[in-house]
Amino acid sequence: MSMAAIIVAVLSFVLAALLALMMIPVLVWLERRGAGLMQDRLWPNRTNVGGFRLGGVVQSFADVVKLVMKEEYYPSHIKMGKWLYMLAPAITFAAALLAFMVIPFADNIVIDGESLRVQALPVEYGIFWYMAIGAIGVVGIVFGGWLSHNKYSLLGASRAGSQMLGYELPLGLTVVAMLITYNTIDFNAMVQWQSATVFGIFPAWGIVVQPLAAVIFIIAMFAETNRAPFSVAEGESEIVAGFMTEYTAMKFAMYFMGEYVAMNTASAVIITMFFGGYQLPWVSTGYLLENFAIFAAVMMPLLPIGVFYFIRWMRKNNRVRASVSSDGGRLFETKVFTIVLTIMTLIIEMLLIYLILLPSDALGTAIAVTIFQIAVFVVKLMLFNLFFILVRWTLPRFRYDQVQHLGWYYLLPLSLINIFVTALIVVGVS
Amino acid sequence: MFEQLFLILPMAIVVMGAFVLLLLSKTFSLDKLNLVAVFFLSLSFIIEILRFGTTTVCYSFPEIFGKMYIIDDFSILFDLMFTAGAILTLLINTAYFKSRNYYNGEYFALILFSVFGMMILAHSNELVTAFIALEIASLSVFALVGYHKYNKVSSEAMMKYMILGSMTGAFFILGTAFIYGAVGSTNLEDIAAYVNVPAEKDLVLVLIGGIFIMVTILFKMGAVPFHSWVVDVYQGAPFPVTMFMASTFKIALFAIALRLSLIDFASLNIVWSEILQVITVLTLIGGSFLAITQKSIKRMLAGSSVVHSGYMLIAYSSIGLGSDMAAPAIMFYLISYFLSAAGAFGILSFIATGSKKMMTYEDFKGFSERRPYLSAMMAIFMLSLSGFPSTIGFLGKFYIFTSAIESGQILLAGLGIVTAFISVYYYFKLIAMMYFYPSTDQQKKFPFDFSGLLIGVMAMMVIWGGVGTSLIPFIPGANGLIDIAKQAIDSLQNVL
Amino acid sequence: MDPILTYIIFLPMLTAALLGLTRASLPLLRLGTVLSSLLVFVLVMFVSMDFDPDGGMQFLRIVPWIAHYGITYYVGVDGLSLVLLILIAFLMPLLYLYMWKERRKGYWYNMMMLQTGVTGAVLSLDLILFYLFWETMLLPIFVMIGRYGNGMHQFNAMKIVLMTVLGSMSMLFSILYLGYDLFKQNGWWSFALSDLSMLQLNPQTTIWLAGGFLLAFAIKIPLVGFHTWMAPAYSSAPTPAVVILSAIMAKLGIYGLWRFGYGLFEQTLSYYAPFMMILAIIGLLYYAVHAIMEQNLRRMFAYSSGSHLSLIALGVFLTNVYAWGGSLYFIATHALSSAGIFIMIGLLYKRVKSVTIDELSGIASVAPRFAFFFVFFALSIAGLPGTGGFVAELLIIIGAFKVNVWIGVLTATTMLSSMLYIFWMLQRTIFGPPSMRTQIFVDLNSRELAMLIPIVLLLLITGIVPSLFIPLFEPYVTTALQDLMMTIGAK
Amino acid sequence: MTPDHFFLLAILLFSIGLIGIVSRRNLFVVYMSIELMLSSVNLVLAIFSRLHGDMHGSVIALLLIAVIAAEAALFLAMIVHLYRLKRTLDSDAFRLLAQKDSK
Amino acid sequence: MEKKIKIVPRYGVSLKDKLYLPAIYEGLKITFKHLIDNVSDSNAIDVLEYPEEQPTDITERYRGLHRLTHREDDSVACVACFMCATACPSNCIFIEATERTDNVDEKMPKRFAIDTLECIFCGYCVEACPCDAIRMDTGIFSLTGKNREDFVMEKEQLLAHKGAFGEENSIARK
Amino acid sequence: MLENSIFVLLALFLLLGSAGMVGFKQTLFSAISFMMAMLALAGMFALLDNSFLFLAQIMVSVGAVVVLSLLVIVSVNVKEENLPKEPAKFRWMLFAVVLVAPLAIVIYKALTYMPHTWAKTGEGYGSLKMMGMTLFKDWVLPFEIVSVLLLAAMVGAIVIARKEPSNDA
Repeated sequence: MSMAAIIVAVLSFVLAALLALMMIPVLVWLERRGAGLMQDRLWPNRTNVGGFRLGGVVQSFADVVKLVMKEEYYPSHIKMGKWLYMLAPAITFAAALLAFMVIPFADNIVIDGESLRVQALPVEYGIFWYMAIGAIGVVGIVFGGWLSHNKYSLLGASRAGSQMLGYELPLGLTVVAMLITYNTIDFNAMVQWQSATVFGIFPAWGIVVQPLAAVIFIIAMFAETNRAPFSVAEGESEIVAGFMTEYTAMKFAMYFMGEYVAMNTASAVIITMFFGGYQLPWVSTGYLLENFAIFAAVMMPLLPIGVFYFIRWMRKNNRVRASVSSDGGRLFETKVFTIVLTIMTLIIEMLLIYLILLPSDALGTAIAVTIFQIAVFVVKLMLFNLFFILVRWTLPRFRYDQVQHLGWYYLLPLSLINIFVTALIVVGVS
Repeated sequence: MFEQLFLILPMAIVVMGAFVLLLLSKTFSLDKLNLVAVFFLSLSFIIEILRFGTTTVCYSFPEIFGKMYIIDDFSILFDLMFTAGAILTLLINTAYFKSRNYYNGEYFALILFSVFGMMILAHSNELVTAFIALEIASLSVFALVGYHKYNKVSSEAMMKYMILGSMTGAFFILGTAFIYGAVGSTNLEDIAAYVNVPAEKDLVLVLIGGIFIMVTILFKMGAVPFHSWVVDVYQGAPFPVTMFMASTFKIALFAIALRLSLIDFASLNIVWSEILQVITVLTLIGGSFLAITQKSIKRMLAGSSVVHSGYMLIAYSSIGLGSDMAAPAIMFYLISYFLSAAGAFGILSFIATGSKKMMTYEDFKGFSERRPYLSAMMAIFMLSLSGFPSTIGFLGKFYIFTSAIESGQILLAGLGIVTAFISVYYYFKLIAMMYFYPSTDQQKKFPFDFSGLLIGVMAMMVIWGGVGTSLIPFIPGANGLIDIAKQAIDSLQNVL
Repeated sequence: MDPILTYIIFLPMLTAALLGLTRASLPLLRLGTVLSSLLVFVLVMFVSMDFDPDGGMQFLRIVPWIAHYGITYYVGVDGLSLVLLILIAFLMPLLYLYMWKERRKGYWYNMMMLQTGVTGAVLSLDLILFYLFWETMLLPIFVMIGRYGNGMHQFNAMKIVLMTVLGSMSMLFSILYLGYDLFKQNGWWSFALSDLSMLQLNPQTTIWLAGGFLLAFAIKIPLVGFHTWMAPAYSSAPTPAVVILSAIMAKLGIYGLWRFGYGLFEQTLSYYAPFMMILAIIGLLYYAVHAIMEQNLRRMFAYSSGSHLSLIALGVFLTNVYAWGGSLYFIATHALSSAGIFIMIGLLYKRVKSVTIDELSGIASVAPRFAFFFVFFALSIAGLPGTGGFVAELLIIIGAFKVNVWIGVLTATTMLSSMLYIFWMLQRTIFGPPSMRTQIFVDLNSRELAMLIPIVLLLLITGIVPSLFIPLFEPYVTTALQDLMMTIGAK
Repeated sequence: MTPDHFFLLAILLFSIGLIGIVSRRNLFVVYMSIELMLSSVNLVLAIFSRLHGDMHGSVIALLLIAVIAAEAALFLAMIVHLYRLKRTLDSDAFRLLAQKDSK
Repeated sequence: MEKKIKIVPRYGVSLKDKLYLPAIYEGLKITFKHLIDNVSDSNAIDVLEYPEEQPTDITERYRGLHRLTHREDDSVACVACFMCATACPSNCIFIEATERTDNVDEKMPKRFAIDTLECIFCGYCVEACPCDAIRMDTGIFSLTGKNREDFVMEKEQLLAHKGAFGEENSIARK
Repeated sequence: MLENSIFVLLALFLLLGSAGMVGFKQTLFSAISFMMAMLALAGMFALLDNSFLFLAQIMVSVGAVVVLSLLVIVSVNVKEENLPKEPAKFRWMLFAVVLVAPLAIVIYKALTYMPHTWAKTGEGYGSLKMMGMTLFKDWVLPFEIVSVLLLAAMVGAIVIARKEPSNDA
């Protein structure tokens, strides 16, 4: 292993860990803020550190602090298996986290002729890994629910388990169809496959090539992650909080975070399989590498314009109403951000100039392309997470029997038909 | 391509039938489903019967399947028995299905699945395929045994059978793993080639693997150290399922056992025959004891089925000791047992249709006055099972004992004769019950029934197979059957 | 390749099958049965006309059956079997006549099956075929006793079947071993008697094999020690079955001893002969004592026939021309007279519903014709001079004296003891004042007369002019004996 | 880490499965013991596959995993059914058949 | 006479309805529109900056904190009949009765306490009261305290509360 | 060296898991022990360079079988008092050990006759590609009939577990 390989591996691992873990507060914030905005109301927006509210993200960190500091409390009726009771949330969390580790954040980076995977776990069987490890998550839920010795928890656990089993099948079958299409199980190869175009016009993303599979897959993913409208396992309106009823403090937080990590992972898998992963449409890695100067040139004007508009938006919105006497340091925050953003833009502009001057096969270009792709990936990831949240605050929760009905009666046959049609087409084309 | 397809057509038809039945199970009535199942089975049956004797040994789709799927007269004969057994089970029990409310469409699909598994088992020339085929058949039969779900006895029988059956299944695959470890292949021909060039050190693993496989087979056929489930399961299962098990599943195990001993482990037989002899002795004695102590006919037949396994094991252990006729004797005995046991169980379930009785010996008192034809048939089947001359059962036993004497196992043959003598007691007891006592129920009129006719045909076949043909020329009788059996065995031995 | 024997064997069974499957009405059934038996009788007459006493086996028919094992359908007739064949064919119509009023159809079917069984056993020359018929004739007896018998008939039926099957299973084992030995020596399979009799066997093995056969025959005869089924079976069986049992089936044991015992194991039987003779003599005395003490007429005559059959068995083992001739002759005459007496007991039972000696008395005064026939048959059993039994017994006794004086003396006691119990019985039942039961005794009607008179006539003829019959089987006896002496001498 | 170690492990697993079946009455444990036995065969197959250096053993193991799944389905269905029937997981609670011919 | 028939349109019959996806899309569109609108101008969201701004729209029917009414002589109107405690679904009313010696009535509560942490503000007690002794028209919607005991309203506190909506007099209606 | 320690660790987990599976009274603890054993077994496959088997083991044995078992445990929700009373459990186990030990020793002895060195594996041993090649070149028939097996098992399971009104008890 060369030095570069080790560095890339370590960096990818760090990136993955960051993306998985640091995304949690962001997602919590996004959920709260998104929910507020979608429902015409505000969001937790008063917590600040020296006037910096970061639009409310600080609240999430405050929550973390609160949850960590809270008293560890065991319900006294839990007689046996306390260790397992404690371990259960960790299983869920760890499974979700591990499943995230095979997502490629960028195309293989070529350093000194060595092609290196930008993946936390540089393995080729990505989707299988996800399905294998992701399925373990529910084990933690079932353990927790059963050991809580609480009817609500038990119901929640059994719901989670059966829902997961019911949707694992259409999920797997859709994956089979996608495997037939992509002819690989490697996530990275899948993304590369998607860099082509269909009929020369549309990007050959999974959702374009296999719309039905995409729909089924996304629905099944919603169910797998226990997100609304499939959040029957928590089902606040019927069974208090499902399997989490008896959990408090950090143990609860583990479940909570596990869910967000799972959602994040699901988004990552979905965009990798169906939305071109780290790629922009019509732009393959090779093309990007060769013509990075053009991209940099295009970005050079776009970036300041974007920042300008962002600052304007911030100035407009980051203030309190007339009725409130103190503004809590918002004006100061806006000012600081304006300066920081301007300086950052200037730095990036300079970097872009430097990149334009570099030859296309230089190491710097490769790194820049990788960073660019990572950025694209993160943006897509955020967008899809937003989609998750959007759906949650749009659709009402299904009834439990409806969930099962949908899974077994519609998605399963549909995915089977999809495999059949896919196979026919693939055979016909080849 | 199409020739190759034609080779696997019977199996394909059966499994296709299962799919069709599954699809139709909600829309069709039981009668129609039954007919559909019988239709598919008969189609397969007809194709096989046309093919018997005309095909040379060959492999289906050799470029795809390798040498896993072998087609020879041996397997075709077994296919014929399985399909015939299933057809008979379904046709005879038509009324039974309607009289019980726990039957539904999946039942027929499971029967067809099971038949499919057995057919593959007979055709498989490879141990893993055999294992999976065995599992298909077993799992379907497990579910069938527990089909009367809200009957605790049925469920309990299923539980026992499933636990013990799955456990021994693990032994089969462990044995297969060992053989794979030693030989590097699980194809029977490769194994045979390996075994026939002995290198003492390596054969140990093959031997132990083979013993494990044998344990499974012996268990499933109910030989004595592994017999504990037989009586209970046979009693617990619904009548048609008992009939199905007795008339097909038991036979299926001899298919693989014969193929193994004749192709695969032929040169190791000499090692095993002593173990087999001990097991045979135990089986004969234990089975007789089981059968003689029962009061219920179903349990008695179950116990006696152990004894019949014992008879076949006599011949089976003779194979290794150089008896040429042992294998055909087993084949013939299988046919004879198939006819007689299927008939006997068929009559039981036919009677059970109208009543919910336990079917003890006492229940048969005066049966001959109520149902003269049925009791006559029952008597014929009992005679055949006890090996009374002029029935097919006698010839079966004749071949078995002769092969045992031929291979020098005089004492074993003697023991077989002693157990045959004991079996006369419990079989004739039923005849005595039917004929010697006045009927306790009042006379009932029974309408003409297709199932009854079918049982009658089987009874005729039992007689016909036993008497043979010396009086009526041009009809192949006992000779024909033993020739068929020989032909099948020859085709098996021609592989090497 | 004359199929006439085949017809004789299978005609009754086919009739039974045909009538049974068509559910024939009772008159039709009766008619068919009688016709078939008469037809069989006519066929048998043809056979005996064409029979050449010096010709050995005749009317052979060999059809391959189970080719691989050389099992054939192989039937033929010689002097020995002809006697039994004629007996069967003669007795069966009479029995049907006896059953004329019988309304239970099963009776008729079983009797026809039985006829096929016994005829086949007598005629078959292939051991497997013989075994087939040997077992087949058991089944109707089983059903007859179990279904139509009285007393503990179910139990007794089971008992006779189990004991007989025990014998036949041992015989089967011997047969199989013989067949295999033939195969080992010659390389081809056969179960024909003629092939098997040429076998060279290891003497030690032969003893076992012969034991297998002997067990079967000893149970069938029955020799003492193997007799526990006899008295119960006789007492609970219906009359036709009893007649068949004593008149034919017991004789088949003797026949088997002759045909297969001496046919296959000449030398070995001489090893067994002392034991068997001792058994037979014990039987003679033991049965006679039992007969004297017995109150039940059926059981009494059961023991009496046991006694006589022991005598015949003794005759067979004595192996000289007198004893053999006497035995063979006694088979015929005893069959006739025991058939007669059991028919009489059946008639008696029909009339008074009792066969206990104490309850009967003075039949002679009420029903003279009945009394006459009863006395006649009883005396013929006892060996009254002028009936065939006397001649036969005399021959056997002479044969016994030729072997050993003491055996002769013991043998001669049968005549005395039989006279003793017969006369005592007659005195108590036939003569004296009529008892309660016998007062309304109905005398024989014409149908019954018609069935009894032929037996009486035949008995008289055999007794008065034995020379009429002896030529039929005498050549067989002499040649068989010569063979025997030669083989024993050769070794 | 020689093959022998692996073999020892596999045999131990198989034996533990067997012991579980023999000694326990809890249907669930019995079921899992059977699964364990089959899985240990899987290990044996994988070892042999590695020893031979071909993939056949692995493929057999893969097929066996499918068989395990099939058996699991049937077993679990049976356990649910039996529990519904008897409200217990005790295999000894089912002894109707042991009473010989009660009727 | 013309029959009044209201024809209710049936949904979920057409293929479009059965597919659900178009409907989901519509829903998402609405939500998304709100999101975008609010992001672009979050000040346009019509909200109350609560601690600073107080609600102005509390009406008479609003069930706020409880109070006990007085008689003309300022003594407690309650007769300790236990009707309210009986009617209370969450068992939050605790009454200890005592004899009334001033000849106004027979009984009066010695202790009358409401645990507001238990209370679900359903108003059943008000409905149940036969002598208008308990009302929920104080308009107090926000209760704060530092420990649990602070939330148990004793008789004195309850008597001290004033009605917020016109009925300033706390005299019980007869 | 690393491999050795991993092996020891996994073996420990495997044995502890399976022993716990047999030993625990509570069904759920048995199940989690079983899961641990299965995961460790998957690790063993990985140690044997069999990455695909590793994943398949996790996916099927853990992801499907164990989860299904857990689900069943949770949904039947066995009460403490409905668990079988097994006072002599460990005595039985001792008995079973005595019973099984000779068998195990014999098998082990037989297995030690095998070659003691690992074969050189070619490129891509244990990978999906090679697995697929072998599966579809040499093992098509078992692969095909395994699908029938699964279907039959499914039908059987549905038939057994389905609740139906029945008065024929």
